[in-house]
Amino acid sequence: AAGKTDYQVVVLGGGPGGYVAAIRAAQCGLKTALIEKDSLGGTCLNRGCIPTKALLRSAEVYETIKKAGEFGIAASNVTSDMKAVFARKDRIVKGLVGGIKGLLQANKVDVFNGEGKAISPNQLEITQKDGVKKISTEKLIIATGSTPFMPPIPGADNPGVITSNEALELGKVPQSLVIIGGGVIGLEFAYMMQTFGARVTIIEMLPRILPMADKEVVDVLVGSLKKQGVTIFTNAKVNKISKTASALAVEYEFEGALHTVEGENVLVSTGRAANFTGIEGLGIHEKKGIPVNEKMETKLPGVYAIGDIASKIQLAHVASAQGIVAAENAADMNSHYSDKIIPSCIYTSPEVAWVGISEAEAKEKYQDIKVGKFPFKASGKAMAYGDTEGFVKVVCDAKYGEILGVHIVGPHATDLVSEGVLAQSLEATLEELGHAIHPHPTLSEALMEAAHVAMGQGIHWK
Amino acid sequence: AAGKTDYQVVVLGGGPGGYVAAIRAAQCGLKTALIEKDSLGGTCLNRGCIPTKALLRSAEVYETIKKAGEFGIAASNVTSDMKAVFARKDRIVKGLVGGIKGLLQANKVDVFNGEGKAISPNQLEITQKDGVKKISTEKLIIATGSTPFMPPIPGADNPGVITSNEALELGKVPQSLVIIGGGVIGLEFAYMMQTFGARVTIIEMLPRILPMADKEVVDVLVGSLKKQGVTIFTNAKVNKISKTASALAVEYEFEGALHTVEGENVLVSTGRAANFTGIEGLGIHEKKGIPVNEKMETKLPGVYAIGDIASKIQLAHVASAQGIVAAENAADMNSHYSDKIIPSCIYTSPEVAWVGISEAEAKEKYQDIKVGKFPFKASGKAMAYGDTEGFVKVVCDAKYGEILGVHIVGPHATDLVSEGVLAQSLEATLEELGHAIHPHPTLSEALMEAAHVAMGQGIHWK
Amino acid sequence: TAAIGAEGKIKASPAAKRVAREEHIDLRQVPPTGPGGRIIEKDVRNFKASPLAQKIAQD
Ligand SMILES: Cc1cc2nc3c(=O)[nH]c(=O)nc-3n(C[C@H](O)[C@H](O)[C@H](O)COP(=O)(O)OP(=O)(O)OC[C@H]3O[C@@H](n4cnc5c(N)ncnc54)[C@H](O)[C@@H]3O)c2cc1C
Ligand SMILES: Cc1cc2nc3c(=O)[nH]c(=O)nc-3n(C[C@H](O)[C@H](O)[C@H](O)COP(=O)(O)OP(=O)(O)OC[C@H]3O[C@@H](n4cnc5c(N)ncnc54)[C@H](O)[C@@H]3O)c2cc1C
Repeated sequence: AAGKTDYQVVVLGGGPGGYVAAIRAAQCGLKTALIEKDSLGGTCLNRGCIPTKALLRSAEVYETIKKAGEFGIAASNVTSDMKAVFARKDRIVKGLVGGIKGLLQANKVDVFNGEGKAISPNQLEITQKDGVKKISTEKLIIATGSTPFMPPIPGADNPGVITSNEALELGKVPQSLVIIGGGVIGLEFAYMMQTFGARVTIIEMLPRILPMADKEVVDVLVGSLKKQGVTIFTNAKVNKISKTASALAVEYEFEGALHTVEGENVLVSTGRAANFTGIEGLGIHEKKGIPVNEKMETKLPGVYAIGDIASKIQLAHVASAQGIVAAENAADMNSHYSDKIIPSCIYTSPEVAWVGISEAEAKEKYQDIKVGKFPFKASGKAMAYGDTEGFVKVVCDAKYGEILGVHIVGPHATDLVSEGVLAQSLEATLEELGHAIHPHPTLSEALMEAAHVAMGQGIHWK
Repeated sequence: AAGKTDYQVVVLGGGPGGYVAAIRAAQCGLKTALIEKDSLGGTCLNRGCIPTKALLRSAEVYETIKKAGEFGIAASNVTSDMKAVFARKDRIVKGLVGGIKGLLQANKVDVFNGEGKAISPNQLEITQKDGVKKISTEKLIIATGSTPFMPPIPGADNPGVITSNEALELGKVPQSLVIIGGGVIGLEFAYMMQTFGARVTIIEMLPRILPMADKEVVDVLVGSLKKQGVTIFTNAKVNKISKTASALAVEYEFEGALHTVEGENVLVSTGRAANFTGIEGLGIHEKKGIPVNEKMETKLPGVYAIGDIASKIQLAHVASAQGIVAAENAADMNSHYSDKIIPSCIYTSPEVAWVGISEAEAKEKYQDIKVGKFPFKASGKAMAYGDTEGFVKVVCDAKYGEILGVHIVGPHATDLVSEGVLAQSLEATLEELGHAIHPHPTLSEALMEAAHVAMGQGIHWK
Repeated sequence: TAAIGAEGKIKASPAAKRVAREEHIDLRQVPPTGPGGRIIEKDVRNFKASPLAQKIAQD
């Protein structure tokens, strides 16, 4: 029942927050439009989740072939054709972008190709190739996402200093790469580029890599990256980047002294900044993002904000989940978002994934905890698979057996963690996780075995 | 508190049923002995789950390399060294057998190497290298497992006609292989041998392959095996096997006519027979196995039977789960086993895994069902991974949204199914599965998306 | 409405039990909405805010 306005909902920004919100809004029966200035799918599909995972899979295939001898398979002249590797990535992205276009059409969402600007909560201006268009709406969902944050490092404007955006378009592997910022994005590029032959150095300002993750898990990942040849400095501060004859020199402070490391490229991955273009006029944003309540509504009634622009946790699945909540609330359905049970994944080798709180945090918050750890080296499937690094760790409170965190490093970690997500969502006990009959031989048995260990009843490990 | 008898529990048979039962019994504080005549780990570890998965992984690596070009990786002279492939399998088995020995020691289980015979429920005779030993026990857990069942086919005694036992020791790939029986074991060998270059024919008596599995899932697997080159006949009955000049000829009836197919080897995989050696005297077995109640107790109080000898479902995880239940009951803990939520896996490519009942069975049992199917071709992770065949299907009852079955065919299916196991164990609803925030981009999202589809709210698929 | 299981035990998730203890709520009063009819954390929190709970607290 529109009538007074052109649309019942307009979604600004077509990333995994925006396009999902638009589809769900349309499914709820609302007349919906989506405005996207660039390519549908946003950062995630075009410059984030998907292209990185496509490249990482090529790296994994390359790695598998290089160790094929272990499996009794011989191959010679193994080489990576980086043009083909990047072209494959482009094909996958293109296919998925086309898919999203089809989904929006099938759900009868009007898509505007152009830059949107909110004049008021109900009025938008769209700058398109052929001029400016105005549309009106009852409700507005803001999903303008984020862009790479470039810290004010002197010399960061040198050619060859890149962000993830450019790294995904390199089309080749640099001989050497200095990565400033050892977050998830930095680590994934480090693993991939090192595997393809670059000499990679990571410089991280914080005292440790991934402070929000469980320390033991990070230790395994860091140890493995180092074994692969990646150099990692933590507690190191970059002062400047300068051009040398053939490369870039990054100067940094480490343990009280100045050092320099050279790289053909320098990748700056120090976080992402919310993108306020088009919504400044509404006066609802703060420095870091747009504050929202658990209905994803901003301080303006009927105006919602979702995804990287609204969330402390900048992840695609968070953006999509928030998009669904905002769309349902726009349709007066009273939906809520909670960030209590949000999984995080790192698609390196070994993979890392977790949900809930770390062992250290659990110790702090709960008087008494139980921890069960099951190493993949004790897993028959991991042995058959040929990848026994890492473990599954289950953290729970000792009194009620409430599962507080599931932390995984090792093969298929990013797929295995979903069982932990479901366990925590359903408020399962340790016993319930341990008694669910997991198929043998699988990697997922490790979750069950870790639960057994936490109960003091470890079968294949103590 | 033993005293009158040598042991509180004796476990007969050291497979995944028996050794797990022994460990759990010891953990419950019981003085425990385990009798194994052959190698610890039983069928599963020595001639079943693990060796097959080790060989299958080599096949997967070989397949990956052969299609490496798709990923931008070039390699030449790709060959499989079957000696090395089988040697790797042997190494893995040996490592795991050693591990089990260590676990039994660590749990203070006395292990007797020899053939056990139950003289009475409390008396056992063990024939060891150095003579016969007698031990007495309060309680007995029978876990003597099963051996390949050889149907009375004329000519089945020809050299070259083998069971899975011999197939795992072949050390080479035959040029051609005829597989009689298209069950899980037959299918896994078919995929593996075909990948390594054998010409494989499957002859199955039943009208369809895997009648207990969801039909759509089987269709994908069968289609894929055929595309790989495997020939499959269903509704076909083998009459005899005879020797030709250079091979074996299998004569079978198909669509009213007699046909012959030749194979260098013939693999008979037509099921497994319970192994009663050592327990005939107790008078508790029937033709197909030993009947037990939900405490895994036989009709003789204090005598339990677990695993392949007691179960209609012959799977290692069932044997282990039953072993834990029997051990706990031997320790007077009142434990129960239910076979309602037992996952099944097939480690072919594509992998197949399911838990619960099929769509057809659900339609029959429940008036009104909802089904949600999400194909991997719509999954960003599956595209990046380069394997988009298959789907996840969630079957639930329409009234309460109770999840009745989760059926998966495609990449990592055998790991993904565990989330379905947990969902059904916790009696999760469709909504709960759909609302759990799955990480992006992962294969496990497909479960969530299938739940969305079943709710009529598919985001990335309708 | 109480979620009493087969053995007379209250069916409640660990998180529900924790919150009930922290908030001094009697789980027997809480209507369950969780899987298989068990009490989950949200039920306890909703119950705490409900008029019935406040009345019980006053008694
Ligand atoms: C290298 C990299 C790897 C990543 N990997 C992962 C991962 O594996 N898993 C994960 O969960 N997350 C990952 N992320 C994060 C993920 O991409 C983001 O969290 C997610 O894309 C946020 O979604 P969004 O919809 O909020 O914003 P975005 O995806 O940033 O989309 C915003 C869209 O809005 C458009 N837009 C902005 N302003 C306007 C305007 N005024 N008019 C019209 N259109 C506008 C933009 O063009 C863009 O398309 C990764 C990010 C990067 C950079
Ligand atoms: C090729 C193949 C592949 C398989 N793959 C899988 C799979 O992937 N997943 C899965 O879940 N299942 C699989 N199975 C089935 C699985 O192996 C069995 O279900 C499982 O091993 C049964 O365990 P069990 O302990 O009951 O018996 P068994 O594993 O058969 O062990 C019985 C043990 O008892 C010993 N024994 C018997 N009698 C005596 C006696 N009188 N004295 C002393 N010792 C005795 C035997 O030597 C043997 O070691 C597979 C089977 C085969 C053949």
